[in-house]
Amino acid sequence: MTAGTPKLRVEGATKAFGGNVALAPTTLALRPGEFVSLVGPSGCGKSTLFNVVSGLLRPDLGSVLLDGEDITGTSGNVGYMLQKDLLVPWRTVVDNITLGAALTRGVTRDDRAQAVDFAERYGLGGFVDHYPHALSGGMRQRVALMRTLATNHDVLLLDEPFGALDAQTRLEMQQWLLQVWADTERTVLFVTHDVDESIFLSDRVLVMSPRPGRIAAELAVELPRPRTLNLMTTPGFNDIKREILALLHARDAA
Amino acid sequence: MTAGTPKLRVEGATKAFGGNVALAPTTLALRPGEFVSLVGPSGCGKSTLFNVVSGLLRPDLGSVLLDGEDITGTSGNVGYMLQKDLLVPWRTVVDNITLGAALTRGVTRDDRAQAVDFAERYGLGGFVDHYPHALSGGMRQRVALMRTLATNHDVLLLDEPFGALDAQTRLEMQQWLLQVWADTERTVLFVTHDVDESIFLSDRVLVMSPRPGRIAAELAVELPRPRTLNLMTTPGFNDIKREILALLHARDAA
Amino acid sequence: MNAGTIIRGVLTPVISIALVFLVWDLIIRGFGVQTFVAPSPGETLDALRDNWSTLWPLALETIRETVYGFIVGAVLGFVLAVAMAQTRIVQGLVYPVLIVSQAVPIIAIAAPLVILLGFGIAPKIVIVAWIVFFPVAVNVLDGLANVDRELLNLARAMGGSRSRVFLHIRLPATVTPLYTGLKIGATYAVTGAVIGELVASTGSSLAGFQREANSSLDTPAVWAAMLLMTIIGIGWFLLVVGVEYVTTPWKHRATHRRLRFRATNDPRS
Amino acid sequence: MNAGTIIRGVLTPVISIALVFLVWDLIIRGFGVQTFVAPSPGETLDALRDNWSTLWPLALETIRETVYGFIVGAVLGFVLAVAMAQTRIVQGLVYPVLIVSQAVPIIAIAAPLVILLGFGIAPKIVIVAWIVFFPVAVNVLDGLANVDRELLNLARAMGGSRSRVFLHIRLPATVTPLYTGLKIGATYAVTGAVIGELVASTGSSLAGFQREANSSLDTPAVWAAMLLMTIIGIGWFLLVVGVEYVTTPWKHRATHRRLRFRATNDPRS
Amino acid sequence: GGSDDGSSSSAAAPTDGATTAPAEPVDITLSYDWPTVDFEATPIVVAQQQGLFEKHGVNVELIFPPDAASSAKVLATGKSDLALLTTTDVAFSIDKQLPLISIGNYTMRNNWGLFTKPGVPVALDTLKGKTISTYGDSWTKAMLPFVYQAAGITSADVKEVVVDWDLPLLLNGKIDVATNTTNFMIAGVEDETGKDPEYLLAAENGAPDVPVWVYAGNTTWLQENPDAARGFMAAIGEATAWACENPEDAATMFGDAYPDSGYTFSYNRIGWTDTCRYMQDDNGQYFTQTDEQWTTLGEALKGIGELDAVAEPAAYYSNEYLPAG
Ligand SMILES: Nc1ncnc2c1ncn2[C@@H]1O[C@H](COP(=O)(O)OP(=O)(O)OP(=O)(O)O)[C@@H](O)[C@H]1O
Ligand SMILES: Nc1ncnc2c1ncn2[C@@H]1O[C@H](COP(=O)(O)OP(=O)(O)OP(=O)(O)O)[C@@H](O)[C@H]1O
Ligand SMILES: [Mg+2]
Ligand SMILES: [Mg+2]
Repeated sequence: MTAGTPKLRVEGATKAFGGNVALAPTTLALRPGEFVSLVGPSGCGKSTLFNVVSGLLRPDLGSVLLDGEDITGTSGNVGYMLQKDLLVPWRTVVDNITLGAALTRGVTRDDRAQAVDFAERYGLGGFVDHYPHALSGGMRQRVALMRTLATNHDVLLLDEPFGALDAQTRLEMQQWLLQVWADTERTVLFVTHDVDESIFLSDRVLVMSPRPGRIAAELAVELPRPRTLNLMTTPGFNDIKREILALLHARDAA
Repeated sequence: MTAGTPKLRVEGATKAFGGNVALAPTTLALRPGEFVSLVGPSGCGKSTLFNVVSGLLRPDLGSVLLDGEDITGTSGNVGYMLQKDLLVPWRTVVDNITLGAALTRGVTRDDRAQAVDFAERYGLGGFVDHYPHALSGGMRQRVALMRTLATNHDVLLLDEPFGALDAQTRLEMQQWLLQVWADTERTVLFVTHDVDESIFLSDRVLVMSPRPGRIAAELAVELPRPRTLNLMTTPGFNDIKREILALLHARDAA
Repeated sequence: MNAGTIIRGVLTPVISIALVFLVWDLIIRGFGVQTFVAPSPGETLDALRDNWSTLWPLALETIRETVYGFIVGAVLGFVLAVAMAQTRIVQGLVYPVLIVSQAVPIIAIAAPLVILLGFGIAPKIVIVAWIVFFPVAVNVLDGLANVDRELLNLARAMGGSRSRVFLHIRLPATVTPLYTGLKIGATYAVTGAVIGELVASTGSSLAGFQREANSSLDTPAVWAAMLLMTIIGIGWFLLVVGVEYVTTPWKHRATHRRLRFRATNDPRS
Repeated sequence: MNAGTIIRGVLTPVISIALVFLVWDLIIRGFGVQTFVAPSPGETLDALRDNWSTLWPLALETIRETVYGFIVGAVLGFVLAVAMAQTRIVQGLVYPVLIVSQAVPIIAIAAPLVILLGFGIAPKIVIVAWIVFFPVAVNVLDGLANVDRELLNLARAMGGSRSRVFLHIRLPATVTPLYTGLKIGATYAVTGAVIGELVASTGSSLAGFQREANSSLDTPAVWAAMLLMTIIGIGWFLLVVGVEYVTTPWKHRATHRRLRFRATNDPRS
Repeated sequence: GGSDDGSSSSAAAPTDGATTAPAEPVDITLSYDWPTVDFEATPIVVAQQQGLFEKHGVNVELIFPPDAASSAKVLATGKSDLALLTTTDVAFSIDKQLPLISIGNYTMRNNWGLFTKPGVPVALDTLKGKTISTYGDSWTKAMLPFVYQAAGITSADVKEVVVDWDLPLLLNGKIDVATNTTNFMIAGVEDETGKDPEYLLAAENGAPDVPVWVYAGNTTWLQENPDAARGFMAAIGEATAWACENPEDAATMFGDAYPDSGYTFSYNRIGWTDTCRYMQDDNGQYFTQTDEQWTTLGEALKGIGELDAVAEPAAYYSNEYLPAG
């Protein structure tokens, strides 16, 4: 792997269900450690793209490359997280975090130690032996993200991870995610419907067009890091937001 | 009733659950035809206030006045709508819209005609005989709002009505609500966690403080109507948003 | 209903039942089981045909017992569930009794019932009702408990009286669990009627026919009666399934046909 | 467990059962029912005490039959559900057979079973299993069908093999419905064993004792046996409830005790 | 012989013992000793068909109890006026103070015994190690010990199984020996196989020769309707005598009355014919009961612990209602 190889590369990936094209040929590349958001109308194929990258779906055409290696149609190569936390109710926090290990090779003492370490570090220290039902929505999403981190994949696919949280918790989680991301140096592809969120988190925002989905525009977010909530009402932020909203709501704009 | 009488007046309403004060003494007044939003952190007592106004809860202290008349603790005086659409699965769209009549006095031919009329007028003309399961989330929320309108109360309490919708649908619904509101000249009290939404819709935004909840600040939104999405990225809008965010996140602001 | 649904809904069960008969036949032939021990499907069907004129009136009587008992049980279960749903205390007190009632071996209470209630249809109705009321009560109670709290609050906020909220919200919400309970009850109802017939029949009955056939070692006739009982049970089950389908259009149809109303009120017409 | 839970969980059922006995007593006294028709609770309990040394060994035998049949039925139902969950076709073919199996009046198949299997424990096991497997199969199948699709996708995306996903996701998801099925099965299991005993048993049995007592017109002893059968059924039900409570801590506890692990790994220690 | 007590009828209206037909026949409900009908009902059927009941001023309806042990309860609760019962039923009923009393023997002798398949001999010295079926009833429980004693064995030397219906199990080889009465077992085996079973009559192998079945009445009803009871017995007496002289015709008559009974003509004929062998005592007498038969039975039941005390013979029976002559 040379220095210039993208961490993740999707090369002309296409997917149709029946005669219904969910994803038109799509190409994108993420640099190592980059944080990229995808926004686009409902049903434009964002989750389909994620399913292709994660190996759950095999694309009709095109390929997925991780560190330059073809991983098309194989699963277990990237971390994946969804809007629903999908915690397993009968496993404690630490057992949920180590679920990836249980599903692939069996949980070791080290996996447990790492899971406890994650929990301690990111605000769940007192809850490692709790069952999910005893946690709040925000805490559950934290556990879900730690589970994704614990698989130790360099690339994380986060599909509207905060979509179900209330606005306040959501803002807290965004800041927390940035902290985790900075610590662990992962490469993140992030889907959201919240334009503020996409700008606040990302290095780049990709805007997808309605069906059949493809990447219609790409906006670099050259705002300083670390970012705080104040950023959201700065003119620079606002300019990007206006641009994205215009792209998304071309038809609605008066 | 004199011209100056507020449509709705809450006078020092207070509510505690056990020793837990959910709502500190709260006073507010809505002019006829006014659109007022309430924002505030989770658990600050917004829904409790709504329950007091709708008569579901009797306040420990204070009173609720509608057109100057005391309605404290009596239900059936205002329209009420929640984040969950709460449509009744075994009733068709038109039967859901007339649910209020069924629950109070029996559905008449006129109620049906009015319900069909609402549905036709607000984009559900082809769906009057559909069951809720055959509708999309946005359509279901429209039906829920029409059900609220069909009770023919002057005051509508809307508790995060669009909280469960995706961002695109949400923007559409906001514009649709403004249209319905303009048509029907109701007085609206609206709860949301989305600051953009509160500004976009309202004549005034009330910001509540964390527990025990009370109204900490009031901001007039003197932006022109009718409003379009473009408004959201104007400096005037942004100024109000900054102010509200500052009030909400005093502790987070860096 | 499209072709796929028809295949899944009708053809598969038919094939499935055919397979049961095939396996039954193979067992009888394969192990060389004598007819008086257990007859083959063919012998059983022959016996069913030969005894049809005797069996059919008896089957009608069994159906009558099943229907009455089923109705009594369903109503009782429903009323009990509604009563239990009113207060936690009543529920706490009645629920254990429900469970105990089902743990009582029903064959053991049948004889005392006959002595108390006589030889008519009464003890059979009690036994069938005893079996049917339980799944109905448990399921309806579940349904009532799971009505969305927020929906109930909304209905009250709309000014709905207790009785109207019950009528328009809580009651319709019990329909689905009610049918679940009725389907379970239907499957077991005939067994109840048969137990009742076994212990209390002045005249002849399906169970009596079976016992007599058994005494005279006419095993094919015994099995023919058993087959007929099973068919009645399945028929009853299917009837409930059919009634459910027709009375709950919102589960499988997008729209409700309201032709009369549309014709006079549709502004587009 | 706080005081309120204890009252609701233990005291209410006890009061409730006491009320049953009271009502029973009132009926017997109120209507002047003679002892030989139906005894009062007091007479029944006296008979239970007087015959205890005879009844207890018989009860143990009934419990043995119930336990074996229960285990066979539960395993069979579980395996069947897992098999059915694999493909729509298998499910479509097997499901109707399940329903038919329950519509067969069980008392009608008991006699042929004895001829086929003899007087030992085998026919009782078959009958108990026949009753128990159905709720287990139906509930577990339901549980398997309702595992969150997205969770299964996620598990696959994590690189989980089919067998590991089954072991860690699908299998644990059946625990709750499995217990629901087992509780229903437990309530009816004793009835199954008693039916088996009635048709034939080696030497004495609880059902045999009951028949003998009946033939010597000792009605209190008949009811004592019936009470004992019911108690066994309820005991079995409560045992399942208890096992469920202990084995599913995530339903009622906030945390899992993992003392060994915490002691060695807690960075704060 | 018989009871000369007579006190039980002293309160009733005096009669001269001969029954005369009143204008209105008295309705009588008779509870059978078994949940379903069989050839033991032949005398009742014959009396009904030949108008003998009407002739003696009664009208009889036959009903069937929920189980074999409940006929006595049906009688005692007044749901029937008369009943066909086993003598053990009567013994236990008196012990439990049920208001009923035996008014006439159905059979006069004990036809209970041990049965094996055709061609498989049964003898006292071959019982050891055999599987023996019983119905779990008190009669069998009372009689078996006598047979075991005669054979010099105990119940531990055989394998007793309790069954619901012995014939298929016997013919199928699942049991070696069935316990039953001759009329039912011979009829069943002969009807099914065309051959006679081998059997060993208990009364000839250590067991007391006491009647198995009796007619019994509810005491209250008897006190109020002594003439009807006598009328009933008189009609039954004539019907029994005729039916035992014409077993073929009687069996045909039974088959006509209960066409759906499930039994063949030959089964009914064989069974009834065998029943007749036990219906008269050595003097050719029907019905008449003795103190001795009840004392013997009571002692036998006491011997196996089924009864705590044997009552006075008069508590069990009365010959008061027997037809004159
Ligand atoms: N398994 C499937 N079978 C058939 N059609 C599918 C399937 N998965 C997705 N689709 C269709 O493909 C299109 C894209 O769906 P996708 O879930 O990728 O959209 P999305 O951008 O994630 O939408 P949202 O923002 O609502 O999550 C939609 O029209 C959807 O109905
Ligand atoms: N019925 C109740 N019993 C006890 N406590 C209650 C009840 N209803 C609300 N509370 C408490 O009162 C406080 C205010 O709740 P409320 O639902 O009004 O908040 P909210 O502002 O609507 O929050 P959210 O934004 O999450 O909807 C919370 O602490 C809540 O736990
Ligand atoms: Mg998606
Ligand atoms: Mg709220």
